[in-house]
Amino acid sequence: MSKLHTLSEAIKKYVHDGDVIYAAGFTHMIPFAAAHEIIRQKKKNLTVARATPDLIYDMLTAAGCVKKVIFSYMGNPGVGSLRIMRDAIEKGEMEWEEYSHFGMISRLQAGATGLPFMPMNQTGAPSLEKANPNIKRITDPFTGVEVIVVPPLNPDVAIVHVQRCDKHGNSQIWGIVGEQKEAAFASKHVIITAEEIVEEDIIRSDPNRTVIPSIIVDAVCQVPFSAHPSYTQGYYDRDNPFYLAWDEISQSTEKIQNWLDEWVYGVKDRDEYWEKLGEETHNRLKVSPRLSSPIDYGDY
Amino acid sequence: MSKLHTLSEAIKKYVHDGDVIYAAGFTHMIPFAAAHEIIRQKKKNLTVARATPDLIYDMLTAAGCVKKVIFSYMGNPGVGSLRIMRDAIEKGEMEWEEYSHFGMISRLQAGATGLPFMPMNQTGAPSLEKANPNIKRITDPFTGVEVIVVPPLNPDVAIVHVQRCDKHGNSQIWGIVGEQKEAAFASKHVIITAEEIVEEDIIRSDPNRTVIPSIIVDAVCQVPFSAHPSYTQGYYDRDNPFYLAWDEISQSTEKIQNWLDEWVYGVKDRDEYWEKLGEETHNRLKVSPRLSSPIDYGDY
Amino acid sequence: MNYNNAELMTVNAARLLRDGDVVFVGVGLPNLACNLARRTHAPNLVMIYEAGVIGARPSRLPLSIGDPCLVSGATAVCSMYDIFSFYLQRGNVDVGFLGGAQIDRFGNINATVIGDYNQPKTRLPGSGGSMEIAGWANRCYIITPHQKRRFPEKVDFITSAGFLSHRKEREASGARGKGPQGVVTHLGILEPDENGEMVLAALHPGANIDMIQQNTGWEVKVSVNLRETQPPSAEELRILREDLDPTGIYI
Amino acid sequence: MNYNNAELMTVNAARLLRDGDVVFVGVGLPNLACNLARRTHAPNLVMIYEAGVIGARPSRLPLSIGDPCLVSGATAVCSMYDIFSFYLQRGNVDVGFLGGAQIDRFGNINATVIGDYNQPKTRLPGSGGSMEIAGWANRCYIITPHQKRRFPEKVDFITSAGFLSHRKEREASGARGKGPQGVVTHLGILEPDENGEMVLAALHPGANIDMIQQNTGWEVKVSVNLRETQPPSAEELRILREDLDPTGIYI
Repeated sequence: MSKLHTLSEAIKKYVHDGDVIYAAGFTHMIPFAAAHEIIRQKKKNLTVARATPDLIYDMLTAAGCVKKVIFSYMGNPGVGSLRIMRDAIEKGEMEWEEYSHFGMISRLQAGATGLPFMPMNQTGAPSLEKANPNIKRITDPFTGVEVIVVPPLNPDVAIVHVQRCDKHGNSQIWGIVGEQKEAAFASKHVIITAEEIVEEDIIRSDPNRTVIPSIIVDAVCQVPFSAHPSYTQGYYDRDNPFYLAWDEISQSTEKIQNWLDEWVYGVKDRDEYWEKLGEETHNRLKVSPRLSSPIDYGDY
Repeated sequence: MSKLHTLSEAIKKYVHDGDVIYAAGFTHMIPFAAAHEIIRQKKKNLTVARATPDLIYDMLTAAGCVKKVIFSYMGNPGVGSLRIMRDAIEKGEMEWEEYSHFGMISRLQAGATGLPFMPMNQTGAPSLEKANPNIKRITDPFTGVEVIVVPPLNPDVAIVHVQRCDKHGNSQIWGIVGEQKEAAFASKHVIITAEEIVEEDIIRSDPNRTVIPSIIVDAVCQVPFSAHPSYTQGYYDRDNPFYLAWDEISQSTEKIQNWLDEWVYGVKDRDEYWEKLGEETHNRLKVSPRLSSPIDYGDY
Repeated sequence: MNYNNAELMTVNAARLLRDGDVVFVGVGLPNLACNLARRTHAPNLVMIYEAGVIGARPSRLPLSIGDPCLVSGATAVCSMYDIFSFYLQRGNVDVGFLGGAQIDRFGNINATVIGDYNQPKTRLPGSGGSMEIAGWANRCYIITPHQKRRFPEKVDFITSAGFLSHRKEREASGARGKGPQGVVTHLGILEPDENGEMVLAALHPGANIDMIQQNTGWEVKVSVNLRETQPPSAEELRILREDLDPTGIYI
Repeated sequence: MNYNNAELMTVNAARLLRDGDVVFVGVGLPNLACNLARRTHAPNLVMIYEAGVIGARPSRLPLSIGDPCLVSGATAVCSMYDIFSFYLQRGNVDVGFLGGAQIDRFGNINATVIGDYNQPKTRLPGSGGSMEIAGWANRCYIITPHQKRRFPEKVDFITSAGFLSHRKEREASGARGKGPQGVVTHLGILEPDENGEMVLAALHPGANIDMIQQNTGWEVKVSVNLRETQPPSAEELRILREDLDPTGIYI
């Protein structure tokens, strides 16, 4: 069964006001195109979960879509502060729930594996445990040692960008495979955006590469360059000047509004956005190929 | 640092009488060559852990190396009983400790991730929990629901057969990746047997394919056809007639002894064993190639 | 049309599958049943093997649960930990097939031991993944010949949970799946009633209630809606014999 | 030979690494320090990045922890869950580098919030992976400029554990790692004493105890074995300036 949708249809169908969403990808393949579509569709009161909110959630916050953030590191990676979210928290305008990276990913792991909690060893650091009632302790019945436990995170929707998938949603990812698998399995619905929709034969030529299986996928959208200004391993580089520029833009309400008007509201979809970025940017982000050494599955 | 050893050196150095060993590989890439070397070196009082003891542990038991087995399914896969181990248990000559597959692999997962236990949801089945004191219950502090917990399994030595690795031990596996990673990370020492030792560049051309990193590996041994009579995906097929023949051999003490004399004690190493199998068998187990579609990591 | 017991059971098991089901497949008859269903009424069946293979399209008859032919051409492969947790425990598996040495009145299965656990008369293979499949697949089916020694009133050891002593006991246990939905034998099909007791729900052509009773270790109740199954069709038998098991390994 | 504070700190951090160490690397100065060590006395250093990259050989200066140049040519990539559990929690990481807005007398780090947690005066990025690195790496090092506001006697919020209020308190907490083994600043190096208090262990050339005291928020104890560090060598500076950060992004 084909699950092909346009991104606009997929967001309309699976993202609702008040939902908990998880836009996956640790610094890599961050699904910006989907976030921009959520902004265009004016979704409200979202709880946005991500280990690293990154620019993607700063933008959603700027556009007024966000009620609450669940996170473990709130920064503009390699640049500095995530100004809009930080400001919203300091002004008391946004709710937040905070973990360490391993706490956050353990919540996803519990959610993805159907467990009521995941255990973690103690780190000695006391303050976050005191601040967040979702971080509890239980006693190991074998040794009597106390471990930390966190509850499952089961978002309403996971949005995952992948390099290639078939029309059923069987998705292959390489490069940093942060928490895409866990986010997808943990969520009630899964939207895939893909650089390429390939024939099923390509996927079946390398089953060990498949990270997300069709059976948990609801919508498959072909959206090349979906991850800009972040990157997609083997397809394009991170647009570092934009990460630096955002530090500047995000200091002024007016600049933020202008940017949203021009780059989100002002374009129909990702194709138009990518065209608008222009040839100089396209060329700057290009990468030369570096192919994997093939493997032999054997024709049994 | 090169970790190259002959298999004989590696077994001498890392497997000791009384050790807990885990010969990994779920029906796939079962490290038979290492087991035969353990038999030749007359190791004693081993505790042998594997989800499926398979013929490899039946042989170790027949040769008198085994004191105890930890397992979750004791059968000759696709054929029937594992006669030698079954007999030893029925006669009270061998200790055993039993789990379901998920219980077994959860013990490895806890061992591999450094946790004092792993939780599992309840299955409703009561009997094994009553029979094995290592299967306990604790209460989820978030919902009050009871979950099953098992303690970590941390073998003294994991033996893992892989398709290709470099001389440092960075190992790539494809096909069924049952519990090789978990067994390796859970164990104090790791012995790798490999179909091929390749240049580091081959490994580095596809880092997502690496399942076991050099930092946890102690010894790397080049042992082609190590998995016979089981198989190595892309390299050779399972020798099904041998699995059927074992059902016959393992019914008679005399036949078992003759088989050990001829195929284990009577050969120096795996090369000699493979030669002895002869051309007809070599040809029968050959597979034609079926290559993966390559991927592009990008030259950043 | 002539057919043997294995063919009869396989065809009836295949018919219990629905298009789009995600099935945890075993080797042998369950594998044949799934492949038959996929080639007839359920083309979108997704076959998962406990070795961690998803969407397998085996080009030959797999001889063990980890046959390499399951991997070449599959849509995905994952680790054992993942197949049992991300797939089965999480609730992503619709159907599981089970077997065992003994099945009792409430669909509980013994695949572990005959006699005392610590001093076994007969040591059987043990659970493998069947404890989890029985607990967590949405629906389970059992395929087994109908013989009295296989159907005791109460099993010696509950390797995999049916309804325990009553449907309510299973529900209280916290196991997420709905339990065994059918036991397909060469005489008919048993299905759970409102208490979780396995009752005679269907007879195969030529079988009767007496035959069932003589081969079952408890007083079998008969469903008020007792039905007769359709015999295997020529097409079903052709696919089984010519395409799926041409050398007659299982049938 | 002239050098700046960033170069001085990087060179001294590099010297703390041992050949064969498995290091959890951050971007910026820790990344430079590791690459410098690898090109000098520690050719077998294994660099791990929290994004799940093992054995990275970046061909350019990574600008973020998830830069694609870390992956191309690495020996392995794994998921975030795996890097924190199979690697860090399991005890496979020898060294972690940490930073933060505040470091206190017992090496505790605050990277979360200045002021009240629920009504923060300044909201900082938070833990990321540093809570686990500080807890579980065998040894940790902190690289930071030596400024009074960065060195309060007690941090507002313990994002990552140093020795808490005493070495014994850390040990009782069950955290597996040995805690912070050194704080490398532009003036010198602080190291924990037997109580876990960070004391002045080394001065860089040109620095003195007064300068340390004036830039630290508590009465700093001085080790009886106070040493002076060797200035960065010409070769160390050449590698840093010409090979590792030729455009001067971090140095």
